[in-house]
Amino acid sequence: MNTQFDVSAVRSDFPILDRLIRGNNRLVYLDSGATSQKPVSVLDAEREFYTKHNAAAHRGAHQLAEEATELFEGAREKVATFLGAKSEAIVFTKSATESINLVAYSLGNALPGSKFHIKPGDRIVVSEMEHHANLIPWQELAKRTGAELVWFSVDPNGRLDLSNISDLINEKTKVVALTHQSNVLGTINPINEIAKQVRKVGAFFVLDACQSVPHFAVQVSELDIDFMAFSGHKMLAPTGVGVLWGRQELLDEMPPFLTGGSMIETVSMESATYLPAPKRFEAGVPNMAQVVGLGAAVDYLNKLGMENIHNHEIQLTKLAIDGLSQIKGLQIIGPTNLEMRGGVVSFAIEGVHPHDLGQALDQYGIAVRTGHHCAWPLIKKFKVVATTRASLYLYNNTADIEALVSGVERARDYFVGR
Amino acid sequence: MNTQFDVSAVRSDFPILDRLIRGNNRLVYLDSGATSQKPVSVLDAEREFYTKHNAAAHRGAHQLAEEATELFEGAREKVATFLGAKSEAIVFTKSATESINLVAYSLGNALPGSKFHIKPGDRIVVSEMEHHANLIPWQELAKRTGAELVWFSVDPNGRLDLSNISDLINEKTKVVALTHQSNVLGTINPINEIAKQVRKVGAFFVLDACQSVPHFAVQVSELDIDFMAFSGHKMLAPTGVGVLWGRQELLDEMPPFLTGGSMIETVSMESATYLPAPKRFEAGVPNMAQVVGLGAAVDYLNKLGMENIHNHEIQLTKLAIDGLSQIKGLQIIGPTNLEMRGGVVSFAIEGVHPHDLGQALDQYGIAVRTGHHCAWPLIKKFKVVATTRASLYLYNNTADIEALVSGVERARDYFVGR
Amino acid sequence: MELDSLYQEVILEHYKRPLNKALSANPLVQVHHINTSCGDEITLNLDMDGEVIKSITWDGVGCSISQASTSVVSDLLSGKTSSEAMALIEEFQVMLQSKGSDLGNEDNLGDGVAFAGVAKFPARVKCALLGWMASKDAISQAVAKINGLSSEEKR
Amino acid sequence: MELDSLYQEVILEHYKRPLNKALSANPLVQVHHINTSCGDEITLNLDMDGEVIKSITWDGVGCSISQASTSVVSDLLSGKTSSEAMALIEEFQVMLQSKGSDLGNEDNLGDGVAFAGVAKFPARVKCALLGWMASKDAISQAVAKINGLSSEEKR
Ligand SMILES: Cc1ncc(COP(=O)(O)O)c(C=O)c1O
Ligand SMILES: Cc1ncc(COP(=O)(O)O)c(C=O)c1O
Repeated sequence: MNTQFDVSAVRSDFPILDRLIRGNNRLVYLDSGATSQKPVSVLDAEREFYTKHNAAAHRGAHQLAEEATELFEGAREKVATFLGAKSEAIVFTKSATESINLVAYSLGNALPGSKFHIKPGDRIVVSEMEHHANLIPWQELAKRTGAELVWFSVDPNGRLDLSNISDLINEKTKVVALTHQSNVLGTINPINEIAKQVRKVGAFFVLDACQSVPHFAVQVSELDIDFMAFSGHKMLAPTGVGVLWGRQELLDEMPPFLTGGSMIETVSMESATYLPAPKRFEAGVPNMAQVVGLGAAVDYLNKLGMENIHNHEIQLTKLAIDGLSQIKGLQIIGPTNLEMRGGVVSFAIEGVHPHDLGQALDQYGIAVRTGHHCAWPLIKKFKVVATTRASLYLYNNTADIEALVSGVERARDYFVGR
Repeated sequence: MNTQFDVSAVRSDFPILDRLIRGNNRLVYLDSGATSQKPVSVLDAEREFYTKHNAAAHRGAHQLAEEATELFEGAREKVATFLGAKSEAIVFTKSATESINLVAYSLGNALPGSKFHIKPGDRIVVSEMEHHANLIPWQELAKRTGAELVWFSVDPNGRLDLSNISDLINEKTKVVALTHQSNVLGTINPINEIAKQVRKVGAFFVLDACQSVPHFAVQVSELDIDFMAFSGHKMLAPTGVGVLWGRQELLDEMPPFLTGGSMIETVSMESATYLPAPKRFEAGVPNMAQVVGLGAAVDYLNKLGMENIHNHEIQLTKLAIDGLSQIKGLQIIGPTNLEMRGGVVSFAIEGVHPHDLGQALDQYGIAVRTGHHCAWPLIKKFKVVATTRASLYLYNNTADIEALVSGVERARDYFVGR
Repeated sequence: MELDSLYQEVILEHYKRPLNKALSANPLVQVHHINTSCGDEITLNLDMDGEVIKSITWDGVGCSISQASTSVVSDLLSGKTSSEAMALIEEFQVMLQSKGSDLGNEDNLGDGVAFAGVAKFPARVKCALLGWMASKDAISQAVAKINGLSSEEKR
Repeated sequence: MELDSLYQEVILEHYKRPLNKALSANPLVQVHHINTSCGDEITLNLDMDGEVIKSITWDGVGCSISQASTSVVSDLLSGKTSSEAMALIEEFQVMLQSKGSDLGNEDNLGDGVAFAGVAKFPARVKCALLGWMASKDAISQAVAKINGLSSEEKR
């Protein structure tokens, strides 16, 4: 396997991997697409913040407040560097869900005449493979503004059908919101190819990067997009922190979303004026410890190298697809070739409901996710009730994949007989 | 002092209190109104979540997901019990700021015909002593809906002027949003007295409990209100978690705010239907570790007893007010009697700018906040540029207050001479 | 292996050969229930003979627990009066919410006691309840319908 | 005590007896700046004599750092050309953003070097810059005005 990547050293940084499950089974954690595990360095960074430097950032001239501010803003710089972005363009939120809602609400708050204003007849474009977090906020924005919601189809191989791109993205289109990598199929979408059409019509391109930023190098400078959202908890960081990156000139001009302390310029009883980004979008005492933890997570990822992480995952993905494909009655839902694809493998087995499969795997210590994976329209499209999903990360090893494949076989035998 | 309350035992639970500041000064932390320090038990609860049970709550049939769900929902029960509320009425947010914005946006999303709909001519009532977090969201809602924003005045003693209550809260009033305790003045407002008028006109009563819930027993069953917001980080809990309590029947009917995963009932490409509260308002993978930490914070507060905590703080507040009042040129901004008042003491000294005072105090190891405390209109009302604020919590002791009083004296001498 | 304590023989038996899984024509009441956390769905038809349940028939997709449990309830309640049926549903629900402490009374619940083990898996309780909650809903509707009819008849 | 390294004698001196703290009548340019993080405000008047700054006068409320610093800048820039003034403002700004490594050139900045210690207190840098940024703004406006006038005159 990958020589630059010592997975057993990596595993020793994740205390939870020593847990025993349902009796005496070692934990085989294949649910990182839902949330990742955390290395000790991230937990230590958070704890050190609380035990040495805790105070309200940006709100006090005392030493602790100064230190908290430096740690908080230092983490912003780390995240910015990680993405090839400017610090001022990094907005901290609680989650990708908030980040996407932020953009949708901000656009919805723009008044007629503003370039952000959405009106009846305008068009918002999504796809059939969106996570609910990148679908429902746009449904609601469309309802609030009278805009029309249209979407790309997904073909039977789990790829976006781009054949009607210039019908979908036309001069009426104001927003195109797509996922970078599908959390169900593993498909990676050709962003810059789509961006050409988005640019042509002058729409805003919003990228859901929840399943890409944690797994391979994403540089906003190389992506022709306007906004990008992701969550910390899927990339080794604590729960409760997300990121919105946006083009600086857009962020500075957009109407605010959450309002309150620390984002204002002046306030009277009647009205207020607002600071530029990122403060404009960070009302209230921020999730400081979680942001500091995210900074430590970025350090950890950088130390291993995103290239190495991606290669490692792809090798394991190949093993998983190859192994699972041998199982009778098993259908992979999503691309089976490794081109433009990440480490998420969904599947269905004839005669075995995913819930039962998941339960059996759990009994063997294997954690997968079953259900509609917050992408119900996609699951319906594939005409299954639900799927079982194994999603990989940097701490998984070949033994995990072997356990998965043999566990699925064993479960299949249990429910449908040999 | 209070015999049931052993402050030195309490202090040993807070590792940060051992920090030395600006050389060799012991930390005198008097900025808990901005954010509180955290006891070891809260930090341990978070860490244990990550190292033993971390998984996406409500999203998987595997053992870790089950455990994460139990811990997350268990914390909700703890918070509910703490407030005398039902679990289903506790919504977890990232902060009080989000909680208040949630209510404002949800009302703004209600369509004509709904009892939540706000329209031109309707009225929203706030007060001059609101924190920006409970002022600007209502300014913005008023602007979006065409409603009128009006406010209670604050009298020179720092109390709400209720003389025109029936003018302000009249049959046009849809929302009354007030703070329970002022974060600048320390004033505790007579909520149930005001609630009578709110009930008479059938408006919604939103309470900003950021400075009350951490400091004295607050039972929603005894308050005639509809919504209540507060932040975990001011009550010993981690950053990144807040609470919205609401009357169950209102929460279940109100339009959602953030949309995405885990809050849906059914989803198609065109539209979605939503679960009842609390899930309705908790889109996305939640801030699980922070919520678990908040549960541990509630345990800690319960162990000490809110009554004891309040008594302890009030005794220290008396010491502080008595000591500071002796200083030449010092004016307390806020009530000087201890009736309906909490442990926040703001003041101004002739000839010494609060920034300079705060800086000098910091040099002696004393952390206070200076500025407008996110309540700019209130500060302007008192015709000062800014104030210096000492805000107390359960870990403060008489030595802290003595340090404050002598520090202020020393600083005054430094800048204006004896 | 603990898996067997969840998937008792009788559950797998009902799953492989479900009872009453063919919708009756022209039912008195039809209900449609969804388990929103996973997408499992069932349609359930109820016919009554006066106070007595004549038949419960159903169709749907779901895991072995929800399918088997619906098979069991459809069989168990046939021939019972509506109030007997409601009491049994209540009894089953109590068992499933007991976290494993209530093993169920086989005299009353029949094959239903095989689901006692499910109570230890909180995420699966909803699966086991799907058919029972649909039955409860259908019976309430039927009772309301019959009372409505009879009060109309009285007029 | 470290407090003295921040509050140098000369700063307290300027704070207690600020220079030019009385607004001139009918200024060429008037600007109003606010430090949004604390609410400190100043109003600053600028008058030019051709290319040369004739006077900077001001009024406002603020901490000793912002008051003293405004006093210093108002004195330092009088008699300088607009481009000399802009260079000095730049030099002062660099010193304040150096986190304490740049102690400033007294030949250029005069009493301004007393603020070198402020650079070690990030929360106070904005206070020290308030009057300087207001001056910069006023000078730019004055230059634009004069150029506008002269180009109008040329027409
Ligand atoms: C009275 C009051 N309301 C609202 C807030 C806002 O809380 P947060 O910043 O945690 O959202 C605060 C604290 O900053 C406060 O003191
Ligand atoms: C593709 C995708 N988008 C959005 C989300 C939402 O992220 P979160 O729940 O952390 O807000 C997820 C994960 O749940 C995801 O996989």
